[in-house]
Amino acid sequence: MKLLEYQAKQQFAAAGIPVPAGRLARTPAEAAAAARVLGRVAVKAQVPIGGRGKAGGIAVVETPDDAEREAARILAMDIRGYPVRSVWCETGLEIDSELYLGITLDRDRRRMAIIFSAAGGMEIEQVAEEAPEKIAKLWPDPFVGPQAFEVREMVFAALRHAPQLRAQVLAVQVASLTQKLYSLAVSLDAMTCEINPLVLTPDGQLIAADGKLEVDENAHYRHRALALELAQDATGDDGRTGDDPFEVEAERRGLTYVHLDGDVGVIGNGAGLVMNTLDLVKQHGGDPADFLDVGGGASAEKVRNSLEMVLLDPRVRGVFINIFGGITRGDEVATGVIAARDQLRITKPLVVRMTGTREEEGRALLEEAGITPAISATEAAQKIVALTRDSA
Amino acid sequence: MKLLEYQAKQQFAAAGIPVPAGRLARTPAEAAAAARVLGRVAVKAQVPIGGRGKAGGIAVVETPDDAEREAARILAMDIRGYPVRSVWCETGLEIDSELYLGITLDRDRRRMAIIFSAAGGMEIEQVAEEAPEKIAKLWPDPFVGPQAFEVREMVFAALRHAPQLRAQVLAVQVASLTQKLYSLAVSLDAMTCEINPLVLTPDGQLIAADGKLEVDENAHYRHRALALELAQDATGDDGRTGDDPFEVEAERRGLTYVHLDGDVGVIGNGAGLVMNTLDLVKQHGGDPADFLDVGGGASAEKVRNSLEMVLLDPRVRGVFINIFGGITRGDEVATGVIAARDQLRITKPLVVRMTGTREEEGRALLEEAGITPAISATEAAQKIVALTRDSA
Amino acid sequence: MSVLVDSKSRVLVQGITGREGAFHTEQMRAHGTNVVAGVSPGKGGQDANGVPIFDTVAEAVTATGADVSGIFVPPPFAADAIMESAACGIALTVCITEGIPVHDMIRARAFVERARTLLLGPNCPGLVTPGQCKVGIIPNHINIPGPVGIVGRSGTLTYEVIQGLGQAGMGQTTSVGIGGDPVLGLTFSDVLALFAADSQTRAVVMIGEIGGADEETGAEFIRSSGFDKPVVAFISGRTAPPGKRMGHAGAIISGNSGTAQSKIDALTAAGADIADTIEEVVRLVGERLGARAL
Amino acid sequence: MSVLVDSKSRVLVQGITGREGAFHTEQMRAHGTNVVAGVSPGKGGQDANGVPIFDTVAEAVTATGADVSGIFVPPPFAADAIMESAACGIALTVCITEGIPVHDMIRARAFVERARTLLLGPNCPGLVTPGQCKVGIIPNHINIPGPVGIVGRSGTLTYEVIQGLGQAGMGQTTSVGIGGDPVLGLTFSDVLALFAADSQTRAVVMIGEIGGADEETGAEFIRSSGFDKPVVAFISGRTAPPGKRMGHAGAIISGNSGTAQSKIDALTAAGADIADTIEEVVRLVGERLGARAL
Repeated sequence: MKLLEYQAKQQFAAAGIPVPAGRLARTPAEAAAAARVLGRVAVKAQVPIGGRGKAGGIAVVETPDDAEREAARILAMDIRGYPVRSVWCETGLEIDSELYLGITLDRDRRRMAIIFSAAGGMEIEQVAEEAPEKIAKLWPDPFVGPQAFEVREMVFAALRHAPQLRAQVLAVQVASLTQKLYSLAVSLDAMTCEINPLVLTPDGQLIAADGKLEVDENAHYRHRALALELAQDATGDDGRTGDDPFEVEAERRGLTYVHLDGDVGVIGNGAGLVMNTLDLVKQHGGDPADFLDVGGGASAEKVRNSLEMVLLDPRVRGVFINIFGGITRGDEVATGVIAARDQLRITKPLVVRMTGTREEEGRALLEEAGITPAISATEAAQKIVALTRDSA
Repeated sequence: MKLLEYQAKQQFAAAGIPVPAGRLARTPAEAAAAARVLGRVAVKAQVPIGGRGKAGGIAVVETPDDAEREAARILAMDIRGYPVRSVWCETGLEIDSELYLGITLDRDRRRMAIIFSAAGGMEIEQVAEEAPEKIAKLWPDPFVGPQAFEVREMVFAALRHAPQLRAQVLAVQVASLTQKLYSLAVSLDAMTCEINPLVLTPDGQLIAADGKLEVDENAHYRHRALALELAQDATGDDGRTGDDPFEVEAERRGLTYVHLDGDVGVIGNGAGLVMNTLDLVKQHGGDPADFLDVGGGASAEKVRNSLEMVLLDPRVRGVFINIFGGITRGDEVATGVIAARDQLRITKPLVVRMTGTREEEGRALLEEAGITPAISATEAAQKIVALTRDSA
Repeated sequence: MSVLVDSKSRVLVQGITGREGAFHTEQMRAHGTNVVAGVSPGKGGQDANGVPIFDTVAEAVTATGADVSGIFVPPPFAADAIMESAACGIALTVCITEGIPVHDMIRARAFVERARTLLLGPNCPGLVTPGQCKVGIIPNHINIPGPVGIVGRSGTLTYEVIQGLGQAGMGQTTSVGIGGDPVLGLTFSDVLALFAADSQTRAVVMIGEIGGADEETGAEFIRSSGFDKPVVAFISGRTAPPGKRMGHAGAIISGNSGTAQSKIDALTAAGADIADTIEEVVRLVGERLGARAL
Repeated sequence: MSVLVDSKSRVLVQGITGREGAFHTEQMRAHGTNVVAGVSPGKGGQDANGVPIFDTVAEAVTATGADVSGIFVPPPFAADAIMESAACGIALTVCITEGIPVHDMIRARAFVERARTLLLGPNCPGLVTPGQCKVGIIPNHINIPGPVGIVGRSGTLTYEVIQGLGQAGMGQTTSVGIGGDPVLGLTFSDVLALFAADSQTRAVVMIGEIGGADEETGAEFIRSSGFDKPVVAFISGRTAPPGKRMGHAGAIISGNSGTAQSKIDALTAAGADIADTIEEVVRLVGERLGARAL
């Protein structure tokens, strides 16, 4: 779950991290009201992706009237498919320097990494390529958290090549800021928690001018309020949505589904097996339409539900069902496939490959129902590609 | 800094620990208003000591009128020297069982100890003597904090001898409660953080019915708001105070001072040295009036200030000043003593023993000013006891 | 011989009274596993089909000498269960639970490391030494004893390999599913090191997937440790698009890292055979075992 | 010989640019201490009377090989300074700072333990091996080399003993002030163990006070370890009322524990001589050294 800019800033502020004064507006009138209080503001589209500035999603305005007009314009926009449902009206900052401070999961170290850079305002990946000496990292012990001395070491290391910055002031200020940001990242189950740019003002204050916060999907249950708030921005009464509508529907159905570009529907059990099924379809010249993992011990009903889901995409010309029977039973899968075909009057080709528990029973049921089972996954892949090419 | 009941409960509530509904009242009218909202309440004197129930500081009332009357009565009380400046009006609880949950510094382990007992409502020390099998403890790693499994182990251990309690429900609930209480204790720098009794209601809720919270003196700078709030209750416009007025004055002067019962004033540098000076005075038949440590490197001004402080107590018949000269210089001390005597026109006997840095210079100054210095602490103790007994 | 578990392993099940825990405990016992205890807080003193239940792992270990634990508790409580197991000195903790928050796992893994015990998983199928001991959810009927060591990130794909090898007459010393999460316990290199030291293991199959760099680290281990057994590797997700999480929390290509190609290149450079399909895995293992037998 | 520090110790001062740090650095150097570096974040590159200053302990250690650190930073930053020192592998960290919050010290002490380094203090006067190395604030002029090991909780009282012994011609191997806080690093037993192993130390003076049980633990160590050097003990606070904190955060009698009598009893039972005054300490040490010399 990626938080919007205003959510991230509200979280920063609550954690004691200074942010520019700002107000959320969901209507042009609210934007005008914000400008009346705040004066000159930037009116910023709230969308969960970058590049909104280039797309015209940010306007700096001097008066409440201008704020109202620009907010009306921006709230009518879609940016890269994401409808703008709110704008953040924010005062400007005087800038001495732009820094970067981020926390993100480092898989290889199995810890969060804290990253500080003396070059803020651009993507950290870009800095890593162009000026790696300006970046320093810290991997705090997860129980101890970042200690002030460790942060100072990190800051002094990154500032060694930026002599114009006042290292002394920064080292102490960044230490306290980092401890707050780390606590926030932990308490929000953040996969990424980033301040970029972290602005140093001429009077020596550090202010989070923009931020990114992404919450671990596995931990959503601990952050329902945020998710609810986010949902308000994600889909409105007008039904506009920036997310893939098939993936939205799959989430509603409780299915692990990824929408892809092709025309061969794919269903399997186990993430690795499904990925491998996609690979097989590609290998034989086909183009997968989705990734759908029914998981372990799938019931006939779940198989039916999954098949219905995959076929919602009108581009799908046929479906390849690849099941390894362990806890999942072949006869259950077959029953689900047959029920789905009959209830949904599916006429598109279905190829089912199953092996393992109750494989014989499953195959017998399928054959009886006129669906030809395949023995090997390779054979099945060839078959579905041939069938969907035929129907093209 | 010992928090009052209402402060502790507000802290508990903020940390997500259930407490009975309650309101603070500083006037009888406020108590009546509280009773109008809450119905039947207990009106409880807010004083930083125990035994208020026996002293008549708690009244259970049915109506707002009664609340007003009882609050007026209680707000006029002094309980063991502490004037009552506020009452906490609180609804009652249905009680299935009373438990105990506390966190306190364990010096020997250099960690906080978490203590759980199946017998709540009485002092934990008493339970430890009468039914030690009902107490279980846990010393969490300070970086890891108490993990749920550790708390469950503790609870199952304490409940082994209290079979009537529903161990399963309790183990899970207490785990979450303990983690909240521990976080609170750490964030408040608590030396002691105790829920007693922790009430189990007939419908299986755990509620903090009373609590004790004591904040580390060294960490007061992190908890100024609480200290400020507490000061409101400690001294009112009427000048009534429950704390020793001499110690209050010493704190105002920034001196490390403990008021004692005797008549020999004691000033020294270093806690151990001053304690030893008290011991010496006692050994030679005297009775110390105070413990005052001027600390390391004391200036003449601090010595003057200290002498003035000690002499504020009219019972003091003479003062023994015992200084080891390290960073503290003998001539500084002598200058301070002489200045104090002259400015304050002190006529009571002063005995000064000093050794170490600039000992000769100091002694010379004192002799010149007519104050006889002593060579050894033992000799000085004999001298001050003799002089103060003479003047009795 | 085998790695990690064998007929002497004394297995504890945490969450034995849950639906999954109860079902798989019986499956494990059906495979000959010596399940000595279960833990379910508050149900101490009861039993599950004859397996004694305890309130805490500490009690279970004291009473039964359990040395391996299988965890089948829901995600919000799983990290705590892992730490409880590690704190009680259980030598190997196998966590089946899927969906544990990453920050929970970062802490749990650090805790396990500090306790100097081993963790397999989470979000893994567990492991099996055929006919001796199974901890987890690998289907019983596919496992037969033999000379191949298997280590895989994906569950079902690992089952496919086990079954494919079995149908071709090649059994396993031990099959180990390390799991698909970004933060996990034993990695490819850890398990490869165990297989290196196991005299009965004559060939190893590695089943990797996109995301992270554990396959690359495994390849580096093979290269630098002088690993002298044939390795056949299979990587799924070769056609997965970057930035899309493919089911497993760890199966995601971020930027230029975690691609199938980088893994295949690293493994090829380390001397492993790369198979494109399960059938090819089986064929290559057969060839290598045959070649070694000569 | 000596314990903990000697002429080879390379001393770092954390907080060298503060008032206390600057003053005592010069005092330490005046006593012959080899102060090789100072740390003051943001002042790296400067120097303090010729002692190079670094931004971090890590840099100071790399550049100068410092192995002992003296900490003179204000209470809110002292725990962090202790952890920085320990993290950089400084073998002995001496923290002079008074008034560190207890929870800070609980964490700092756990950190130091994990780093397997030693901490003396906080809220202590430090230590001195006369004529070789002093870290802390023990006055210079009182220390002379000799056969007595001194370990005390109180600063000035320890100085009194050092001076008293010196005036009677008895010098010290090392004088160690462990500090008066409830949570501290080296304890009486730790330092007694060091004196036990130091061949030059022929008698030991222990200066305790009310509060806690460290004197009792020290007595237990003397009893159980077969400590074979004479111990003269002195306990202050015999007449202190319970529940009143006597200056030191740790000097408080709580309930029945921490009384002077319990400490005196334990030490007497362990075979130590108890002195009632400083003069008696000097007399008893003289007797015991004399007796041993026979």
